[in-house]
Amino acid sequence: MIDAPVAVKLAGIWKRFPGVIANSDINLDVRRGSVHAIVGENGAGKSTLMKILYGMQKPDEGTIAINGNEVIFHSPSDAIDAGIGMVHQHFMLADNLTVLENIILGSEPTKRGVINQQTALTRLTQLAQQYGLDVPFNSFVSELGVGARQRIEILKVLYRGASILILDEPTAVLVPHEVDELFSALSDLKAEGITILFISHKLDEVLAIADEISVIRAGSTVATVDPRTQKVSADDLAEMMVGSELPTPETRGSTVTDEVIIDVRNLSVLTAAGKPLVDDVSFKIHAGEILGIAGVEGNGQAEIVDALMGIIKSSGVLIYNGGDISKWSTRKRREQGFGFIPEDRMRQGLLLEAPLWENKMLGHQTLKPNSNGFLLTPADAKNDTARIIDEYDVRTPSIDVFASALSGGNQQKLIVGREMSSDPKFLLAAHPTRGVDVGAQSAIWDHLRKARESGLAVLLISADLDELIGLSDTIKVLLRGKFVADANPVTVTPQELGTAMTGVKKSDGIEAAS
Amino acid sequence: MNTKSPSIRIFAFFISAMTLLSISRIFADTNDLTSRGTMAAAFGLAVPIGLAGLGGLWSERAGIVNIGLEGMMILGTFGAGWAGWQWGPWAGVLGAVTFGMLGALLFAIVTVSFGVDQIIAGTAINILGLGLAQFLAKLAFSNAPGGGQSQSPPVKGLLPSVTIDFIADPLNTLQQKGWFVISDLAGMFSGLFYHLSYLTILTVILFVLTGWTLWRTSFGLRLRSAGESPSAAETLGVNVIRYKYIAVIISGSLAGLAGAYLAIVGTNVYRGGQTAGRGYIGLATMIFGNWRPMGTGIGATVFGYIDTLQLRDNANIRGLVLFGALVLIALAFLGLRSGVRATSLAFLIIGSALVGGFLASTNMAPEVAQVAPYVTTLLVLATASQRLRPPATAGMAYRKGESH
Amino acid sequence: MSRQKILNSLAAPLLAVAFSLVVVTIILFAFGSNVFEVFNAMAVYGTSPRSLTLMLNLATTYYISAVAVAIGFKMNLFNIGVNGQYMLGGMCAAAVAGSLNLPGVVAIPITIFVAIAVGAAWAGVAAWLKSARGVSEVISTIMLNFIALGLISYTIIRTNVGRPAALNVRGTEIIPPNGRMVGWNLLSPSIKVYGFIIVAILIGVLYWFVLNRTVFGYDLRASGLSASAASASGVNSKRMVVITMLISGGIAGMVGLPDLLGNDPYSYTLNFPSGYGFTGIAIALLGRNNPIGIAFGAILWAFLDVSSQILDIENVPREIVTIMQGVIVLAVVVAYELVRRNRVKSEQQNVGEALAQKESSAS
Amino acid sequence: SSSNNDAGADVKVGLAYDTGGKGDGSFNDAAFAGLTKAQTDLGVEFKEVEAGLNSTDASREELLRLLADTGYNPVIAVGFLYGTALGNVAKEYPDVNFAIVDSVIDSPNVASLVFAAEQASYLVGVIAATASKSGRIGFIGGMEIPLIKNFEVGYNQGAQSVNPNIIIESKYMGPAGDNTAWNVPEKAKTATEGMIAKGVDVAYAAAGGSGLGMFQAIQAGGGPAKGLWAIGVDSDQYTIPSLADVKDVILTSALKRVDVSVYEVIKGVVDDAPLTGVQNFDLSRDGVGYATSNSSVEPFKAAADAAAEKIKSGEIVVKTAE
Ligand SMILES: Nc1ncnc2c1ncn2[C@@H]1O[C@H](COP(=O)(O)OP(=O)(O)OP(=O)(O)O)[C@@H](O)[C@H]1O
Ligand SMILES: Nc1ncnc2c1ncn2[C@@H]1O[C@H](COP(=O)(O)OP(=O)(O)OP(=O)(O)O)[C@@H](O)[C@H]1O
Ligand SMILES: [Mg+2]
Ligand SMILES: [Mg+2]
Repeated sequence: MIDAPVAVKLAGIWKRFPGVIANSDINLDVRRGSVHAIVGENGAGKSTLMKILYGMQKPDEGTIAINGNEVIFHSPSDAIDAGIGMVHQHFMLADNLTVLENIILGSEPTKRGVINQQTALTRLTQLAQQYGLDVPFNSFVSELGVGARQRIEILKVLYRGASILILDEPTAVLVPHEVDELFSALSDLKAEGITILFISHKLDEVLAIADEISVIRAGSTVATVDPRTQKVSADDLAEMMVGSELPTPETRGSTVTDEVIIDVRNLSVLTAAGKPLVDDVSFKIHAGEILGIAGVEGNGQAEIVDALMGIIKSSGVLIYNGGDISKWSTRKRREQGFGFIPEDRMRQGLLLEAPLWENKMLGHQTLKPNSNGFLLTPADAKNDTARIIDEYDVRTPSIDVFASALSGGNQQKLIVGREMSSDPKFLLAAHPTRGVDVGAQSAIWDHLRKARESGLAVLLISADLDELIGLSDTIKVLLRGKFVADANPVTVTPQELGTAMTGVKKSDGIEAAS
Repeated sequence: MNTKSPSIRIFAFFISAMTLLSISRIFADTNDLTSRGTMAAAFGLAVPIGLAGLGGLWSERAGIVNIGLEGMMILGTFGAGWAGWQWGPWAGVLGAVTFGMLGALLFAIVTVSFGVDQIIAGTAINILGLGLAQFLAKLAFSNAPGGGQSQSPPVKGLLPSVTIDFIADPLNTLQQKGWFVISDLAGMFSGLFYHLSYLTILTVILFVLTGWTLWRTSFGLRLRSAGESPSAAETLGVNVIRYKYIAVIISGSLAGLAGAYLAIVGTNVYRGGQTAGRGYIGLATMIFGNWRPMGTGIGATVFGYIDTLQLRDNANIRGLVLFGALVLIALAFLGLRSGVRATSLAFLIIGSALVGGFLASTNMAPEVAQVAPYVTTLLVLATASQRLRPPATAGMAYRKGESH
Repeated sequence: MSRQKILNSLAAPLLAVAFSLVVVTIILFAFGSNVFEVFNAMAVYGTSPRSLTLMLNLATTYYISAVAVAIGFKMNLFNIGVNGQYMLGGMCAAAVAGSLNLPGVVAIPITIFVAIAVGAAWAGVAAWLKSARGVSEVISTIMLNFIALGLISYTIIRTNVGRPAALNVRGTEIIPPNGRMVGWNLLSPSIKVYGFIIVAILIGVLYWFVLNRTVFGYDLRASGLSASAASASGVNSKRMVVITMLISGGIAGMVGLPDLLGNDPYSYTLNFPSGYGFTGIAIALLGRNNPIGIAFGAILWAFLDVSSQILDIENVPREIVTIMQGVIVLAVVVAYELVRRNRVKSEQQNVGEALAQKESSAS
Repeated sequence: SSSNNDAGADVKVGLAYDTGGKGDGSFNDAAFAGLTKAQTDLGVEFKEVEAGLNSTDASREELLRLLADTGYNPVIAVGFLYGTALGNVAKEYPDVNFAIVDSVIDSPNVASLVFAAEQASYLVGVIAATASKSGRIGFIGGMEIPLIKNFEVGYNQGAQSVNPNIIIESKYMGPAGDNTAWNVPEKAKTATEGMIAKGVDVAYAAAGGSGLGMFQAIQAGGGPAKGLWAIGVDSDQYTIPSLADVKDVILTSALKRVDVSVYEVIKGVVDDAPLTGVQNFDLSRDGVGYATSNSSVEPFKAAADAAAEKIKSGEIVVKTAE
């Protein structure tokens, strides 16, 4: 394997953006038929490097050689022609087009300009069977969940007959069982001699699948290791990446009290067509308790959160501090101590084209220090923003820059800081550390733990099962809008939890839902 | 009901509507409601609106909101008047398309290449189109015999129009019998074959061609992908910028063609102010039609139909009121059966009120007729449930290589 | 820093005006006019005291119209219906004002109130259609513009509200002198600056204050920047649509008042100027929905409109000014876009540098 | 220009049209005809201006003021929309002679040129009713403003004087205030087609540029060969170059001799005897009438002329709208 010829050779790649050097003198050899993993903290330059290889960006310096031939890519179509395919970190799909259209776009089988659907369908059905990538070809993408979307992305690449596959964080949104399916497909591909470049922040996955691992730090390659021959652990990798140890989300000791903060009874959310998305769910959270909800994305987590925030219509009773608040508006809920870290910060958490200090007011605009309920108090708000920037280590030159100028991790820190500063009694935290690097991750975990100690009730939703198990006092498993199992975070393993999420079977750490 | 196939349901729906229309015609005593002349004229008034709507559709499908249709249409009327006066009607059509395209090209440069706000750019194009057309008209027509500062001399000759007599005439005879439903159907279909301008035929072809191109060809898929997810398209090697340019330019040529219809078929001169806001109404029919050619065409035809009704005969509007009432009452009964109480009751009340209005009025103020097309549009939109699916990135600027 | 900022925000519009001058020069040159003479005539005529007064008066109207549009734009509502709203509001206000015989301090506020109420009510139809029935306000306001014309025509021709105002002119009862808001001879002895300019300035100040200093304004801007984020922050988006539309319509209702209360014939006639609504859209865009920007936009637009009067006398088609206005709008947005890109770039650069500094100081 | 007579060589005439005026083939073109006649006959110089789109009273006033200011005398405003504006300017320039069409301004230096359009309409109404075989005639109006309503009222009265049972279909192209109503010939065409479908065989339009649509519909319906006739307005539309394509269907036109009035105003200034006060251009002064350039109108002339005599003598009083 190690002796296989080099399929991709990146030599002396430099790429500079205004104010940052994304890649500085990167050298990388990827052997044919191998899985080559690339790891590095957020912003290390991984995606940039892959975009360069895929012709989306031009390197400032350096050369690319494919199968020994030096190439210059002007656009992705050049790269596609050279047999390269890329699955992007963020889905590159058009919601209002069908699955089939999304896949064949740009390489449609045509007869005098007219798309030959049948040809495409035949070929795709065969590909889908071969690699176990099952998707409904005639559905609109908007109707599908993340797992199916990821399969579409891979089919897109395979359909073009790529021999070199770039996968940029393909597992970030997948649950363990889906990850397994993906890996088995990757093994098949590898067996056919296809070369795979694989990026992930989940180091155990990397160790499980990679033939070679390159570590990128601050834009340069710092090491390339062979996990098959060299003994490396996740901790070793993390240390190479950031120069520090891997943080853990472990919480010590229970702070759960008897005081029920939030009591949800028979919560249901229906689609416009009357289909239940959340189906008669009940639970309680006490002061000082973190309740984790595990579940494959799209099983009703987002709807529970939105319903509790009063953003969408729901039925059922919501008791907060002993009073029925089912009729409260979102605003009233926020004023009375609901904190909210949304799953999609771009969509629900930020005003991208507004300065940081105005973003700091968002969700708390009726409260001190942002306003007196009617008039804004910008001076106080600015001071408080400066404090948050400082306390939460948000890296920015000033509080006047637009939120869009911050990196994802720093945006998230701002949101966490903002929500914690309003002294919430009940916090809804959805994927609080998604896409955030290890340093910022541990800081956010620290803040959650501290708040919990001081009596905060937290509803935690996370696809990161380590995080969920580590932080939660109680875990409930959500499937098709219903709680199907309870898990004891002290004993349950991520594998068990992941299995329970797909509704397959029960094991030690898992009990039937109470 | 639900088990029937869609085509049977559409047919049943159509026949029910025709039945109600026929009842209205008889009670309102206005045969013109479904006459061949009405239908032919309705198509005539619908064509410029429909073409503008189709233009909007092309551009929005590629992600560019085109408020500037009105301005491109104005440029089209000038191009038609000027070239038509010099070299005849077909040259006029070409002139209109060219002028519309030039407006669109400018629009594309600022929206696609510079990525400025599309609403602003469209508004600017409307101002610019108006100014340019009037400026050029003053220079070109002021001293021309038969022309004036804001009117061109007549277009040289007429565009031919066709009537397929052996279909149109028997149908028309049938219509004049006044038979229940049958005559109505005959009249409306007869209108399809009567006094059709070549431009009308071209318009129908363009609608069909648009649907076919956008949804059946690879060109169309790529163009739509530029409006649905340009970043995805770009990663698959689609030249998004090029497709956006093409879409906007086609959009402008269709708007120009709409102008040509007004200046060559609707009448035979360019006149300042001739577009009368039809670019905006076209945009409305496109939204009404859910960004699809069929829906846009229906929207434009309904609008043209009602405008024709009121223009041809005030009595028609009484028929229309009765028709609206009957439709609402029918919807109310259907709704009650499937348990949609509140809305059905509202429909029932409004419907009954309309019947009352119909019975009480023998003579309506002309204003009622004049605003009928606009009121009807609002009523249709308010009663129809709106499940619109605009292209996902319509209105957003797209910059190459900046997708995350 | 702040001077730099001012320079930056001025650079774009100035460049745009200059660019449009170049375009117009080329056009004029191509058609054989004496470019210098034309511009000179416009400048001389346009800066005479009379013209300046007319400019202020026209700008007053434009300003109100543009603010009405801008407040909708701030939350991505496209109120194309200002035209219908001001015409209907103006007619009702004129009818009421004409029937009142009260001292000005009472009559004028009543007139203004009626205009606001009617404009808001007419916009309210579109607001209801959008929030309750999901009808795009773009369509509904276009339709409502036409329907408003029908209503006005009906009222003035067929009801007692209308009466012959002069030979061949029909309109509402003439507003008695008490109810007028004529103004002052500030610049020229022969012509008055509309008294309503005070109200326009007030509207601008209020607009700025509400938008930037109140929670409501914050909610509104947030809704415009991101509807989903606003709703997660506790903004009731349907209510926001309704309120904003009502405010926009209320302001729009006043667009006709400067002319109505400040100029002959002190009556809403069937020839009342139409089209201020569409000009308002352009000016709101030109001024980037900013109260000061809109003021500059309105004054520039009005200056061009007024000074273009001389062109007929100079044998140049007056439409050259319309072309110029269109080019200015286009050029301004292009210039702003370039400035914006620059800003984003430098901001990211700053962020990058801040990051790098912290990193190096940390290690 | 070549002038046979240069008595007016030092007279500079300023003429202001309203928005989109010149080239309408009717009213404004009539004013232009008067102007050109004055140019050839009297050798005057002139300047034409036009109100812009969305003009206000203030902007119209400036236009007139500019003319007066730059030495034009007389200054003639074509259209009642200039009423308020001209009233103000005339006060400020007492030494300049002003004239306005279709409006009345009470000022010593203003000639108010008013036309008995209802009388002309009465005459064409007589012709229409006489020419109609079906007993149904039509009227197409631009907007239902008082000025246009007068045409309709006179037309109806004339037609009913011939045939009391006559049915008159009437349609306006838009609500009052909708300025597009003057520019939508295709709508006038549709309306006329509707009338023809109901049996109308003679139609009369007072709809500005939209009137063209009526001519086209009558022509498309078969025209004189099928007994269909159209009646024009203001100018003798049979002779207007831009209408040459459809002239065959124009039986006659109700004339509003704006050309005569404009010429008289200019002549008055040239002769140092400026016209002032209300100048009533009615039948007795030949200020209105009907056109006879299409010889097809011969058979109906007798009836029309008889009616004209009765109007002049006061035996018939033609009503107006208000
Ligand atoms: N188009 C761009 N313009 C400006 N800067 C950019 C651009 N793309 C990337 N960067 C910068 O380059 C650096 C490397 O980014 P890149 O996306 O490659 O990181 P990454 O290693 O993929 O991080 P992550 O793990 O978060 O995906 C980032 O810090 C970012 O600041
Ligand atoms: N396509 C792009 N165009 C412009 N700027 C970009 C682009 N991608 C990233 N940036 C800029 O690069 C910077 C970092 O972006 P990114 O989200 O990749 O950060 P990161 O380094 O991964 O940070 P974190 O570790 O906090 O997640 C930001 O300033 C962002 O605005
Ligand atoms: Mg990142
Ligand atoms: Mg990345």
